[in-house]
Amino acid sequence: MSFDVAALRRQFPILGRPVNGNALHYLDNGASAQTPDAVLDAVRLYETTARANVLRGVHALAEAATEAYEGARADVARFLGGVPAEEVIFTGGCTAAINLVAQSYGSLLKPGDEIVLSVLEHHSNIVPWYQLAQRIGVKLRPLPVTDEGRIDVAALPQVVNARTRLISVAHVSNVTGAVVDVAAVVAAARGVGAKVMLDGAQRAPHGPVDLPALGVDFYVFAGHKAYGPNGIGVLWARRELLEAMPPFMGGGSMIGSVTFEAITWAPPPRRFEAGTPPIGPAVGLGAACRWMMGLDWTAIGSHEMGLTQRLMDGLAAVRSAWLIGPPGLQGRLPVVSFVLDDVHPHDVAQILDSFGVAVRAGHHCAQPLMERFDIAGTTRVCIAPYNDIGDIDALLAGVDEAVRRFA
Amino acid sequence: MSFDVAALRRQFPILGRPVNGNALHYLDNGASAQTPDAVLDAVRLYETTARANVLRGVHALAEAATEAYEGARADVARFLGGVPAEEVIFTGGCTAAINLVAQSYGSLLKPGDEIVLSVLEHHSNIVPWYQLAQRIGVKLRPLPVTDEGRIDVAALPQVVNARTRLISVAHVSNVTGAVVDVAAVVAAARGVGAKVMLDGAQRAPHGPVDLPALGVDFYVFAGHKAYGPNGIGVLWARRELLEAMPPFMGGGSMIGSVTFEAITWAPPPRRFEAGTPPIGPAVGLGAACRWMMGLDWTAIGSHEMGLTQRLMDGLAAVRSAWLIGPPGLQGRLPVVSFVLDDVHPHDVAQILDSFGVAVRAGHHCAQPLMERFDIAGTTRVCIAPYNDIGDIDALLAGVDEAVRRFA
Amino acid sequence: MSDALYHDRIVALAKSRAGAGKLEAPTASARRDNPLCGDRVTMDVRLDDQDRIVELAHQVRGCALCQASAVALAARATGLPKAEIGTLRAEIDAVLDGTAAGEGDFAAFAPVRPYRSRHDCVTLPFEALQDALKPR
Amino acid sequence: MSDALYHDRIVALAKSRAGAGKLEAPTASARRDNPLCGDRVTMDVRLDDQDRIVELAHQVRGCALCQASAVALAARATGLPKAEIGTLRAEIDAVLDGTAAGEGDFAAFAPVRPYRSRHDCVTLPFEALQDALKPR
Ligand SMILES: Cc1ncc(COP(=O)(O)O)c(C=O)c1O
Ligand SMILES: Cc1ncc(COP(=O)(O)O)c(C=O)c1O
Repeated sequence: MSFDVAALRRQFPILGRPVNGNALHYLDNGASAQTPDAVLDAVRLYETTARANVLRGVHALAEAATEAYEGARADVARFLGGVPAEEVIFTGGCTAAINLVAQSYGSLLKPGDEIVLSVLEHHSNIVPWYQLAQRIGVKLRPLPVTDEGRIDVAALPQVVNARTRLISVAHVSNVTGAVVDVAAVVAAARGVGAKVMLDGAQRAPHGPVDLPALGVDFYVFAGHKAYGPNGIGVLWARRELLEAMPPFMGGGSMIGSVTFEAITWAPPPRRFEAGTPPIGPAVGLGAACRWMMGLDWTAIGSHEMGLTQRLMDGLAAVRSAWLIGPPGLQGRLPVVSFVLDDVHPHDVAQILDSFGVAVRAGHHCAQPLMERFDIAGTTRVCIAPYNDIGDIDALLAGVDEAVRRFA
Repeated sequence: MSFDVAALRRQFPILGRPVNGNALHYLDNGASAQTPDAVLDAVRLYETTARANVLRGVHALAEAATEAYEGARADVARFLGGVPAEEVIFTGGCTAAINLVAQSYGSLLKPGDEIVLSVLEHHSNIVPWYQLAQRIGVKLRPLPVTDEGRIDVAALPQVVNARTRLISVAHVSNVTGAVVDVAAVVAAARGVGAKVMLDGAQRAPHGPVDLPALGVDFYVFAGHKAYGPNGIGVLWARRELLEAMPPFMGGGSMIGSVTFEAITWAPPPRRFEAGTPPIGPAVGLGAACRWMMGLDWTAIGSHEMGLTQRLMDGLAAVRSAWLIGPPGLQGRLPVVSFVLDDVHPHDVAQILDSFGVAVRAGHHCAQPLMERFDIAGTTRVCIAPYNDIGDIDALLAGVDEAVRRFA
Repeated sequence: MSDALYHDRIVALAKSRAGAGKLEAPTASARRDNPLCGDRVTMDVRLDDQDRIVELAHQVRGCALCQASAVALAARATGLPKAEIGTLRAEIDAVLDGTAAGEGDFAAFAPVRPYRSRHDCVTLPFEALQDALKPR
Repeated sequence: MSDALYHDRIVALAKSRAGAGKLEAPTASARRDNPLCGDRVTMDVRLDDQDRIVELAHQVRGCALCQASAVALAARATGLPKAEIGTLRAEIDAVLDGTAAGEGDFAAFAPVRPYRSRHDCVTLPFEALQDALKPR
């Protein structure tokens, strides 16, 4: 393997620190990825040399802060395939970005309009639409999930119709790792004049996204899952859409003028960035995007898929283990969920913790998907570029111990 | 002066760095304060030893992250006078906190209900209410401002009536530095059964706030103005209010259960913290609150007011300068706005920048107040504990130069 | 170490499933969910006319700690006056706080103390039972 | 250094207020605000029947750069065909970018180049004039 995982690991200070006396095997990357020195240093540099409020400060620090913030926007725009920077909006997180769309774009919808969501969506891509449905009477239409844990695009014709305004689905499932067939979704939407939003929370951590090629209308992702800081997320949307959308939150910097009688709105992206934005976190996310753009994702892809295969082979040898998700490596990313007969996921995760292995257990904020498979939860392994064979083997050893203990 | 400002300054790495070859005289603290080593180190420690997603992770890092995050909530609760930690909600910023109240508490209001705001409010405490007024037909009632730049509490009886549901005003004006007469506002509200919200953005940077003594219902402030990171703000509200309020944003961690048919909400504070919260920024804000609680605010108060007096004396000697705000030191904090005849605030600020002096110039997101005084903007000086006589004297020298150049 | 947490008595309690099931004609019943992890406990109780718990059955969709806790609670609660359930709750809280050793099988939960995210797993059956016994 | 920015010619232009005021009977007029700083420029123009700018007046509530820019623009624009205002705009943008020296008083704005937050101060009068000349 040409990819030097040991060198990459050295960029992540946390990976070198023992946890409770064990080496850390961090496989909970889908919940939050770890962050490299490049990001930590960029934020510290900002905080100690350029910290100020952005926009309209005429002093040197304010100019530097504005440059750092707008530079981060340009970095994100490049990471997303070279979209115009003005189409990139910084939010407090992926959830905040989806809420922005649900409230702002949603306010343009009418009772009886329909929104299609899949059954494998994260709660963050369900609850804001449910709130919109409660508020203005749009209808939510669930798109089913196959036995392999994929969004069933074959069912699109039954679910999408002339009343469909938006199809909002996960680019990659945070439970099964399945990559959605974007082309099929876009084709179905275009057929009825609907828009498409992709929740890229689990896709962005695996390298640059070519939005122009995908042909969608909205894209969102979270900083902290993409090696950046907490408190920052991204909404990308086509300019025409943003220009037609009313603001979400109100405050400083998003206005044209303010009197007690009338207020006018600034153009995008400022219209959607009320108040002081998360400048430091945005600077960190910009650094994370630059860091990701500097990696060889072909090599990392094979590295990640090699580890995924090793994991799936290992689990196949455990009699009581079964996968929730695609059985192979096609059309997926390295997010793997499994269930052990007779051992609850929390107990699996707790025993893994005693081996220094960090995974997530539970419903993963995807209760409708848990119902679809009639399970309470899964144990989930999410592989990042810095994971190595040692991480997978430690996990498999822990699974053996869990089975042994509860057998 | 018993207070050792030089020692304090050494805790702020940015203050020791020259800007464009000048020593930095940072007096733009009202826009964003600088951040001490204690905060930078706390965030770095979190990122390199405890970074994970919070809530329900069973592995060691997730436990550590949850402890750090909930510990920060407890720190903020102590900073706010020992309120219950469950009444403290972390948001993306002060603006986001006000929007939360306007959308959530606001959704409980009826057409014809009235909200009282003062004419000196920051746009962040006007626009969300304007949006609410547009949406559901509540009425906004402006509370006038005196010639000294204070909220005119004597006018409360003319503005507050049986239809008033909320009085929302700045604890301290971000333009004039005037501290509002909270007792008068609370008394007027109680007389008609209205709630009181204080926008503490400009108050929190000047030390712990005794909320139980103030007797208000909602309090908000921003992390970055209180020596913490960007991307974090605080809403405090009484438990009964929070329990009666519907969620604002929807997403992970704020739900009871989710199906496509029905969703139930978690209790506060989680109900209002959808998605992954700004964990790192919250940890930084917790550290900032602990740092502030460790300072001697009596000594700092005299230090800040000594500098304010020196500034006002210096400006009094400039023939073309006049103040927008209280002329003395009573009932104010060290936020000082001034105008020079014949020199536009931006030109003042630009010339000050060439002396290494950072101030803010413009309308300060307070356009109704600018109209009240019929000015386009002011030059604003905001003093923090780490400012010293050198900062004030550099500012005054710059003002002299501005006057000379444009005279 | 999970060896300490999942010691033999806890595993044995969880596996025993003692008291698991449904009652034919419960006097009261309550279901409690933990929305954070999706765990769910249903408690059925039958009271006699002196408000004494004469029978109790639990259905647990949860982890070993939750299973074990339901079993231990059922054993201790059966035969007690309804009013004394608060005392059992206080006892398990004290065990988790480290301020009491706990009687009988409640002592088995002492190793959970440092695992704060797992405390709710242990208390969920108690909450369900307390809900079931609430006056309505 | 602000010495470089506020050099004598800029200050002189700003103070001259040449062309400041209102027109009695403008052919067109437009106001432009900069919402970020509250600056405001109103431009009145009178065109002859060949769409040539015969008279121009500006009211500026803004900084010295904005004042100076309005004065310089008014001097250059008066007498020009309406269609050539775009060329003036391109010229000032090039001065601010550092890609051209600028003719006459436009050259005075070259020192603004490194102060990116001030570019809008210079271009606001141009935007107001372009607005005023837009077909409607
Ligand atoms: C009085 C006041 N309220 C609210 C805000 C908004 O704070 P933020 O921009 O951090 O959300 C500010 C700061 O700009 C302020 O000074
Ligand atoms: C697919 C998916 N969408 C949305 C989210 C929400 O992201 P955040 O919690 O960072 O707002 C997550 C992560 O939890 C996710 O995995």
